[in-house]
Amino acid sequence: MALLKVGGLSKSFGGVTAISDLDFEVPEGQVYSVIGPNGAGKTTLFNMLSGIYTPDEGSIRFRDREIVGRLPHKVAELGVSRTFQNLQMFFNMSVLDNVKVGCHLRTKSRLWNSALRLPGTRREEKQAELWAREALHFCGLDKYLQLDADALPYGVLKRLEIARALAASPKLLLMDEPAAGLNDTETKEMRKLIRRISDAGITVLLVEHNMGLVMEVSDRILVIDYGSRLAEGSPTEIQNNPRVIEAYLGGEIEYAV
Amino acid sequence: MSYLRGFYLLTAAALLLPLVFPDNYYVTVVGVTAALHAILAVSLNLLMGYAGQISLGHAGFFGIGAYASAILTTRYGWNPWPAILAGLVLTGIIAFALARPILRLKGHYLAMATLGLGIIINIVLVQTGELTGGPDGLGGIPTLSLFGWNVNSDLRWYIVIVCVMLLVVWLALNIINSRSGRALRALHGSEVAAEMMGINTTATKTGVFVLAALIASLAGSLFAYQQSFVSPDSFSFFFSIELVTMVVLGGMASTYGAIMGAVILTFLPELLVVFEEYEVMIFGAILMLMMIFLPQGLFVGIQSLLRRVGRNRSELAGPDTGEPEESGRGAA
Amino acid sequence: MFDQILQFVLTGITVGATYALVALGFAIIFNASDVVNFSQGEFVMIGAMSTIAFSAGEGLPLWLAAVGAVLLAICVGMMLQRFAIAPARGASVVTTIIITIGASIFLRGVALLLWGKDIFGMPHFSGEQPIQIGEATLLPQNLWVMGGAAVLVLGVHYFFNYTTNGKAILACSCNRTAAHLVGINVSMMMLIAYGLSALLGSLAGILVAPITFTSYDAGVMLGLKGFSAAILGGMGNPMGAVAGGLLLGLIESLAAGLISSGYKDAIGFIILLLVLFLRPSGIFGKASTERV
Amino acid sequence: MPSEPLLKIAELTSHYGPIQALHGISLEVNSGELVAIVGANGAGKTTLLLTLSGVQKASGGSISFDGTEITRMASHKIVQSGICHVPEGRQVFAPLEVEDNLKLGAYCFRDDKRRLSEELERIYQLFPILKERRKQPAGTLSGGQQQMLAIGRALLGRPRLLLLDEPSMGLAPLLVEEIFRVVRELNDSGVTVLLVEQNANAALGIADRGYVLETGRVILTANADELLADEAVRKAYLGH
Repeated sequence: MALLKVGGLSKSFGGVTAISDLDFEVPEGQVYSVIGPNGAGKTTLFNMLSGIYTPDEGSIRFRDREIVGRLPHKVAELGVSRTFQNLQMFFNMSVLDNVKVGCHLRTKSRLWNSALRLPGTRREEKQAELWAREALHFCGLDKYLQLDADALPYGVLKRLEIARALAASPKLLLMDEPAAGLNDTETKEMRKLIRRISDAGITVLLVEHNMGLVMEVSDRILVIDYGSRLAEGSPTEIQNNPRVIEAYLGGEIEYAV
Repeated sequence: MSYLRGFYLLTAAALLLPLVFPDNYYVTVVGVTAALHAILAVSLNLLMGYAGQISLGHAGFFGIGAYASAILTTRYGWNPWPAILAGLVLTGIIAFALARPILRLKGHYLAMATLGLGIIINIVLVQTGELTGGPDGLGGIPTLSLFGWNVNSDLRWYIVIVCVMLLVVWLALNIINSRSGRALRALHGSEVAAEMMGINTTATKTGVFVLAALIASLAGSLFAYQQSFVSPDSFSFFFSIELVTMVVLGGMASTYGAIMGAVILTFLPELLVVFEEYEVMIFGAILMLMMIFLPQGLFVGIQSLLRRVGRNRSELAGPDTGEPEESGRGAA
Repeated sequence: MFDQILQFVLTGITVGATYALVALGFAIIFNASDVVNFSQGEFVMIGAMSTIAFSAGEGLPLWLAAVGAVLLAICVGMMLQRFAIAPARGASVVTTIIITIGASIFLRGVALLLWGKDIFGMPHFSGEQPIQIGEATLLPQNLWVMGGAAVLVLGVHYFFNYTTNGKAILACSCNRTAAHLVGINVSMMMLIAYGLSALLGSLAGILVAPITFTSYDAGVMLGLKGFSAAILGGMGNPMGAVAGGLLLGLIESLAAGLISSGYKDAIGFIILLLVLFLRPSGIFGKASTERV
Repeated sequence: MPSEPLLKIAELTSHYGPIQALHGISLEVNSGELVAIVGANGAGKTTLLLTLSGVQKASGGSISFDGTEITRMASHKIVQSGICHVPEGRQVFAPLEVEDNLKLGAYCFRDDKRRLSEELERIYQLFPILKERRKQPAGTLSGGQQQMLAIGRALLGRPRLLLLDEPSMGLAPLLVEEIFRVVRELNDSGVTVLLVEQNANAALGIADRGYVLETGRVILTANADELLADEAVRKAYLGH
């Protein structure tokens, strides 16, 4: 069954087309990757899927509900969570608090209850802490619990962002270049983490430039170029598709040198 | 709770001071003003330091509270307590109505809009002379009384205002360490990410703006009763700037920093009086130098200094056991 | 009634011309360095106060005193850039705002120290014989202000459109990296921008001082008005800032005359708020869509 | 081999805050060569060029140009010494006129008016479309025209070494061909070129030598033809 159905999606900025008439479906429980050369429109796609941009045309249906027209926090309420290409950490907070923010939708207490520290709030606070610790543990971050986010190395921050997204207990996790800037060991760990997330029953939509990673973790791959679909299929199909190879390495140009 | 440990210390210190130094001018007179400033700075810090929304018009809400109490008690003979409430209601309505359009703005535009708002409020106070007494101000404001206990001495005012300050600090600390407080800090850290975590950023900003305005209004009412006189000068654009300075000087996003900034900026002029005509110049220079060399503020600066001293000491004592912290920082 | 309105318009244009110069200074610094300089008004004060000090105190002829004052203001502007703004590059908006506010308090403090709290007047440049235009009157000094502002605005326009260094500053403001890559000395351009901005502010102060008098804190309100005018016209557009200044002067003058003089400042700021709420890019600025 | 390479980079490292972008890069460009640096997105290619130009600070290692150490030199001094950079994504001065953009390229020689007009003419011959549009704001040009403008702007700085960052990005194949033809011609006329490209085949097709970059390191270097045939290049992009 398709968890996410995208149909006829288009978006342009000031006359420049970023995404044009794109269709695809993400089956529940899979790791589905979107790849394409730089500037192919992948981040724009993610921003539309999470409600940050409104598409010019088309529909995005998540669990049979329309996402287009909802504000990001309303999209999040449906069970979509995401990470960002350029880290969007809350650097003014501790590691634990960062992940606790992820529990925002699973808790309810309002400003006034919190201010007066009513008993319900305290109970909820304990619960949130439990969930946050769970998410941190899941991502292998237990030992950083007490630190401030701005004291962490880059590779750890990448995983922290995932822990925060997982704390929201999402149905669909959008991951925007989780391995960008990571070294080989960190990339390996990231690969394992993505697998674990998928095994936990969370559908993953992945944008990534590290092809080794993409080929290993993906169930299906969508290739886009100039904002539209170039190919779709299993990792092996994609790797042997001549159009994909040309899109990446470019066509050869003949010169009489 | 662990985050309240500092609060108990603050409470003990604030309440012990007048016992140790009874009838001391610096405690009961300057101290009252410092506590009042601390209330304002803590509230502004919720908005500015935690939620990241600059306001150069906070004195305006302080003024609305003060004048609401002053006018209702002197011209209409109200009891001071319902007058405080009326001030809060009025402030709440104004703040709520303006929050959305104002907080849609960012950076310099937000600064300018809040500054303009503060100036407009001030001009209205000056111009509606038949109500406010105009530039000459309004005197004869009655004092507060609590079940027959008249707040009529410096020491009693110290107790009342310090208690209110402690209450405000307690509320602020509770908020910061709760779901709502995390939402505030999150939208400061990254508005997009906050939205993606399900936080309604518009509603959160509105909420904290109104809350900060309400606390300022309460402080204004207290100020009116304590002084028994108000004039527009106390609520000018300069005072808004001074409040922002308190927050930034002490250290943004730290309640104790805001208190520290309030106390320092209240006592600094008392000390600078020695330098007479150099006072303004030194004040400006301190402001500039602090922001250039210590932009995170005094409180954080001192904290990291202490931490560094502490670390050196633990290194002397033997092999370091706090390895996750060290490895984390080392790699960064 | 018509003559009255004409009178308000003439006054409004004079005041507006001053606002325009301050606003132009704001816009130049904002575009070059992304800093809103809250000490812009202090350049106005320095111009007026030191001219008076050099001419009345040191006995220099007025024009020479004015030249000295402008040079002094330019030095102050460049020092502000070099020692206060440049070291804090990359700091948050709040930090730079407080730095410039600190600078403005500091400069005011120095002025207070040197000249005290007295209010000073300056002789009119060419007499005080009013000129009659219908029922309305105009002082020769008003013409000096309008004419001076016009010359300066044209000069700035020329500088940015017809000189290499003017264009180099524009290049820095639209793309700093690319400016580095073509070999522009960006920090030097920043100094020039602050110097130019100080020159405009101080000349505005000197031109208007004979009409309005001056004191150590005369810059505060003018600075705020100039900032409002710049936002009104659109911060991104120097000529928009000029138009915003004239407009603000006119509105204030008409409001003071026709509604109430007490509310004249308030009306200026209310219009500012309305512009910010409805069209944050300013009346003459280009509407920009914000991308995440 | 000629005595000294024109550009010699040794063990160069650079950081963005805590993130290390270059992990000790060494490479050389000889006078008159056209050298291509290829690699996938995020390999550090753009950072390398920005560090060469002094816009991004080097945290270690050294860069010497024509025998002079330029590692810590201010960017405008580097341009004066003859390294001109066509940045990624063109980065033209959008609100300024095309001709003003070009003139700013000659900023270091702004007082030599006569020579400036000669050189402008030369650029207009190379890219006639720019002459047609010379009074238009640069932002109104198409992507390909902006790329020509960016190259023209850099040429007016009288480069001895021209740095080109992703000139093919976002351009249609015909335009890519056109741009690469011009780059080849420039090189033939004596300008030394260091070309950074994602489009490996096109870049290696015109280059003399190439370097393959992966996560801030040089993983391979050889003559361009050898690299074109090498499986490792494909692997650097597609992971297998």
